[in-house]
Amino acid sequence: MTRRTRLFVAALGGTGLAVLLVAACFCLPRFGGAQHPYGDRVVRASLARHTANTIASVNFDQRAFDTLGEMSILFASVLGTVVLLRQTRDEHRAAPEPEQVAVPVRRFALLVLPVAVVTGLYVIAHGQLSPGGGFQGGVVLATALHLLYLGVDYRALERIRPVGFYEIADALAASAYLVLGLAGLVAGTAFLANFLPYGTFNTLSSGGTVPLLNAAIGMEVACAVVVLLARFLDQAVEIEKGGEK
Amino acid sequence: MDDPLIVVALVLVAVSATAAVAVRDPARQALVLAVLGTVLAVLFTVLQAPDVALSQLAVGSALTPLLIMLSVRKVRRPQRKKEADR
Amino acid sequence: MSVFPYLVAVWVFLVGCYGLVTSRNLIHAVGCLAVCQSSTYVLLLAVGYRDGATAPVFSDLKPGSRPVVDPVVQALALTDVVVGATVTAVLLALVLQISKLHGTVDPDELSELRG
Amino acid sequence: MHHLLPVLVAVPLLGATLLVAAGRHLSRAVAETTGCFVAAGTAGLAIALLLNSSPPMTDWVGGWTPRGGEGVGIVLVGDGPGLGMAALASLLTVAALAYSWRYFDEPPRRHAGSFPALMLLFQGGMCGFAIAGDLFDAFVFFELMSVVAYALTGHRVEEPKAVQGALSFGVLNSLGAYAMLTGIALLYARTGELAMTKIGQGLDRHGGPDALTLAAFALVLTGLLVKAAAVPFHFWLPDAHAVAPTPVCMLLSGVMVELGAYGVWRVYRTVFSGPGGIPASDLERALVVLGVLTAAVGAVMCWYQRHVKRLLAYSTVAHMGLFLIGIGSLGAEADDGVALYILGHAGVKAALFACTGVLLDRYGSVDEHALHGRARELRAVAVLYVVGALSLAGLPPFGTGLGKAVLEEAVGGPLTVLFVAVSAVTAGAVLRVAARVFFGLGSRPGDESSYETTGIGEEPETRHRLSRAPGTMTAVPAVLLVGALAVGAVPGFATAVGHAVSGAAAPSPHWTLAGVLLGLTSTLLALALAALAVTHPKPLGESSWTVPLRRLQSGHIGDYVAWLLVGTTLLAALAAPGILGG
Repeated sequence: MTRRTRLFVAALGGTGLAVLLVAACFCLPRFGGAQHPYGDRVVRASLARHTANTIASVNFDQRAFDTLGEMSILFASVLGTVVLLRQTRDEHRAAPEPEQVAVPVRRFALLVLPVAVVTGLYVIAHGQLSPGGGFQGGVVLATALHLLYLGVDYRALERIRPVGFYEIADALAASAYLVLGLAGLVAGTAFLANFLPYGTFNTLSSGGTVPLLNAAIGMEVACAVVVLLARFLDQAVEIEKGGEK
Repeated sequence: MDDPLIVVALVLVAVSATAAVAVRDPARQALVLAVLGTVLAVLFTVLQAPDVALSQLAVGSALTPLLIMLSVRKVRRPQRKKEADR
Repeated sequence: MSVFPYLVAVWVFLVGCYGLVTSRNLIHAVGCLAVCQSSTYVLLLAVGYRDGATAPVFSDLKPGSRPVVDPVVQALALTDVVVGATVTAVLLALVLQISKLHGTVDPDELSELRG
Repeated sequence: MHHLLPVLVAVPLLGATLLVAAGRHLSRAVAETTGCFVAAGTAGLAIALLLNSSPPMTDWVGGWTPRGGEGVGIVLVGDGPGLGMAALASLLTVAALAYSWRYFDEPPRRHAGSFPALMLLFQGGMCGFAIAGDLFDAFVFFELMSVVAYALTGHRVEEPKAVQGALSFGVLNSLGAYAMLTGIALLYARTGELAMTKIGQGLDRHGGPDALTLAAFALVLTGLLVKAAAVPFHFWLPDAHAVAPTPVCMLLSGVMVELGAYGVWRVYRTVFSGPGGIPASDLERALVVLGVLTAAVGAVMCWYQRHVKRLLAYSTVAHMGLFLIGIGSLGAEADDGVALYILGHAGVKAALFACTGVLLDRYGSVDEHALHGRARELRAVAVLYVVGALSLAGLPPFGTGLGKAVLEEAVGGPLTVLFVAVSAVTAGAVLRVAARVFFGLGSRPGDESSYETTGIGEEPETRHRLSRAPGTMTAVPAVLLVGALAVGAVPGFATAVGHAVSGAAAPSPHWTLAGVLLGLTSTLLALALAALAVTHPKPLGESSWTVPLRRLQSGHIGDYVAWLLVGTTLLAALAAPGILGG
């Protein structure tokens, strides 16, 4: 299709869809309404299991199976990226040139780095108590490591980042989630059941299996994001077209 | 709907989403997407969803734009080399 | 005014689709797909909002003292955010390979698959 | 027993994670064997659960069984159709892994386990989607199988076509999934529930359908129909299936696309079939119109392909049209027919892709014209190919024939002509390929058209061109064809399928005289079409009226997205009359 026909077809479909969706919006319940039956049940169930952050209870207890799927998507896409961005036969690696980093940038990066790492760990650890959790903390942790690239250079990053190690840790964390799920089954209740004591409300060990699953996710996400970024950095910085020199 | 903060955040989201589409250069789009991610995080905070806001901040305004920037760098690199050869 | 948040979500979705249709650069197209997806977060959280309510986190809130917004949609949106980032990563990896093999990222210049 | 339902998902996922964790230290043979065993174990579990699925099982994951009707967890449904699809997906995964046994090009360095691990993740995603009883959970596993499928389609990263096809696949399916999620959000807003049956009850409580119901219906179905490759959402399928590695094609065409149709069936039955949903006549109109379009477009495009894998891909599109018509007619008999047809089709189509893979690895081409007469020495493959083509036409007593016969009887009327025509044309095209490639019949066609995709210059998927096809590469299609035969020929199997799909009360599907005759008719028509095409290539060759249709398949992502928008609008427009009138 030419660009004009394409735009015409899209306008046709888009107008229809817009009419449909706007009409649907006017049938939706009022924004801010009080009708949330599932939400109310979830809050009650979360309090009954001594999990202060309801979102954590939904993600790692009540709807933990969704999180299993979500974690698998992350795992699969990291594996997929590793496969898709592999070094092909007609490519070679070129070591990047050492780069000069402006002193203020370096100081800033090296100052922020430990703070960011600690923040990431804190956010993971308090997942069942305060906003945050494995996903958020994991991403923060992984991106924090990459401040090294900004602050020092690519080779410094590579030294603390053996990608193979992170790949294995990623897979092990994902299997830990699954094994915890199966443990519920073995313990006689059900897959992904919360079979541990629920602990004291509002403490780090509350919520039964929630903190454990949360920790597994935190490790999985952190490692997965490190590997993901490593693959893209590899492509952007190291891999070049042409045979081995 | 009485909260003006929500209205402002929503308008900002709509504007930055439109900008993210209208900016045709992918490197600039990455920056606009980072802005969109931040604005969305603000919206989620005022909608009382701190968990989502936090992950949107980490993913939407850091990770995704970073991936796009790295892709742009990779895609543009051979071209730059060719120009240098000439 | 009570439908405004929903309309914003619709707008963001359609704008993203427009970007996909007219994009001249595949990296840009993947960015537009991310815009489309952000409409789903807005819609989900708008659906779960409750007037005058607070976040469903009870670490410093006495249970039952205040209404809380719907936690379910937040969990769904959280999942959605992660899914979106991973899909973006896989698609960008494919775009990188396209640019290597076809020497272009302009969809108008890709002509291998036709008919 | 119902506690084992989530294990069906957990086992392949655990297998995949362990394969990746140990991948650096495993030899390729060990990794591939492990993959096969895990997939086979899951298949065994799926079959064991299937045999116990009457009455249907439900499991609340994590032991969140609702008290007083108030559930907070995720429900999994283990009924005949769901577990049947899970079993089919698992069996095909085993077949694909066995086929790719030591066959693939060298795996990425130090990632010996990556291909089997991706296949296992794919299997886990498909099983999870098949047994999901919760709409959002279905979305999550739908995304899982999509993401893995994108990566698997682009697996051969040195092939320009492969990465382009995978990207179209990825963009279209992701957009469809976001549309589906928007629909789920609308349904959640209306009903405040996520379990499918609960959403259905919530819609009924609210009263008659309105614009919101219609929009949610159109959006959720958009996601599912993109996967099911219904016209006009189908453009990604030929692009992706033609370029994916052969074992992946077997899974994509054999079961993943069918899972989209299954999703339509499941979602309509549990969510939209009540008085607050979409009236049956509206669903029928929407699905039958889209189905007829899909079948016709698929069959025509299939006939004019010379790239053999693309040809097979369009034949899948055409058959998906027939399945959608069957699902749209909403009867126990039609459901049985569709189930049998899907089972038979999975075996046949996977076998045909497997045979084409042998051609690719031996001659480095999948182009009908370039391969003319070159594959004379592959006798066994030739026999398998012809048998596959005949059963695609619906030759009794193959499962495809039985499914087609039962379905034709259920829908009746002028649609029978379409069923016969579509199976004759698609099978005729495959027979034409067989006659030219394996037997060298007819004159060698020239290279006149330049617009279309040819199959020349494809890289073999093995390390070197094969001089002899390994035993597994011919044994797997043979076993698959025997399976397709068994579906229709083993006495009692069809009855069992009927019971599993629509309960013991419904009449069980069986061969009738009319069905046998219709099957023979389409087989004879297919043979006649193939013979005519080979002897007189001109009248059935390139003709001007198909050019606009072929230009639509442009490989341009923008075009495909534009058509997706049109498709959603069309779907809503087709389903609207009953809602606006009521």
